Amino acid sequence: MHAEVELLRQELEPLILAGAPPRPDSGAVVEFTGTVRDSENGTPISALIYEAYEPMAQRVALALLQELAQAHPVRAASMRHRLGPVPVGAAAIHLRVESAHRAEAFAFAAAFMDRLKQDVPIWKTGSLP
Amino acid sequence: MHAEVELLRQELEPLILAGAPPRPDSGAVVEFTGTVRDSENGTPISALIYEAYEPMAQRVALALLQELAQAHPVRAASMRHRLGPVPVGAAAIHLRVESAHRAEAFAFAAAFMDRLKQDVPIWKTGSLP
Amino acid sequence: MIDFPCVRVLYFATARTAAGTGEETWATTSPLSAEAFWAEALRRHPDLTPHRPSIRLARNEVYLNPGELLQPEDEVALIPPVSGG
Amino acid sequence: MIDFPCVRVLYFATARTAAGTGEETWATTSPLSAEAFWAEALRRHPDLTPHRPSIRLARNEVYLNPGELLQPEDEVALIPPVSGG
Repeated sequence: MHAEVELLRQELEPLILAGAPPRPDSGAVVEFTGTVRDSENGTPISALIYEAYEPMAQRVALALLQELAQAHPVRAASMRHRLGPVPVGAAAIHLRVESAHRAEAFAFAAAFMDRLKQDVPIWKTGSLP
Repeated sequence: MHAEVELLRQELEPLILAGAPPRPDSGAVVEFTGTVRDSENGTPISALIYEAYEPMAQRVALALLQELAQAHPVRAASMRHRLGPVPVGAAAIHLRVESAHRAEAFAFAAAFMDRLKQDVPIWKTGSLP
Repeated sequence: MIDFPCVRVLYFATARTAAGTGEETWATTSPLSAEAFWAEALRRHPDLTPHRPSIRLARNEVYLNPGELLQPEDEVALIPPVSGG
Repeated sequence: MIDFPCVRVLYFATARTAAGTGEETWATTSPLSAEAFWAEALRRHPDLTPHRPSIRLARNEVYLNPGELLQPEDEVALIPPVSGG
């Protein structure tokens, strides 16, 4: 399993790059993009601010990708998370999972997002009006 | 719910277009891309050939998007399927689902792919060596 | 030339291969049950016989409901198991 | 100047706000239990008290196991509930 984690302080690469051609033995690519909504708890915002304990976030996210590949065999999985201010409509996170068949990729992607939100030390620490 | 279905005899648009900015009240985008693998039943191939009963495939796929939005409320869902020969590594299908939160988008996308493979009159009718 | 009402019959995928054609028109003046439709289809194309259990019929782009009749001027399609995506 | 071994303590998110700092070093020559660690953290930063039940400790970038000791020269982080993605 090929696994990659990147934490970036800039716009996440356009999906055309994230969506690089899959391996020839992969038939399914599931991508999840989490974008910043225009309100937080009912208040309009222009951006969310994300912070991370970067080396631990890298380590935990990578371990999680490897762990989930035991239960849901996939060929490759990569996660990018943006840090600092992320404007409304922009991607805060992008996950891409490749597998031979679609069921594993869907199950892996949904499980990864659940676990990310429990274990990976990344926080929304504020917003801009 | 905004729903779109397209059947095309050309390369599916790069994901950067498919991945157009989501609506500002959508926080989750799930995309599924089904690509042609390099073998079919153990035999190496260079392309798969897809055929459709086009007006019915359009109609059934659109009705399916609308039906699934009852069970899994999402803001927008679009499906593109390529017809004719589709080379190895290229996308045969691309599905994009936007919702406020991720659970609905994941559930919608997985359910749509299951139902597509039961009900939408599109067939793999052969392959190229 | 007399202008008969016709059922337009479409064959897809393995049904097209077995029938040796993608499209036919059958002149008819009365409604057809699914059973009567199949009797005529198998008379014309005996090679369809082994496919019949897996083929669904569609009438005017909608899967046929049990008991529903095919009307003259309908478009009827033979839908083998689909395999898109 | 004497070179003491130090625990490096990192405060994140709400823990940083409550502590009023992101990082400290505590000189210590002996291992610390999680309880001893918390006693010292709350002595230095009483505003952390309401957050304690929801904060997990990490030792050298790995969540601390129950009963595990913090060693001099470890990096210890206070991890409030995460909210990435």
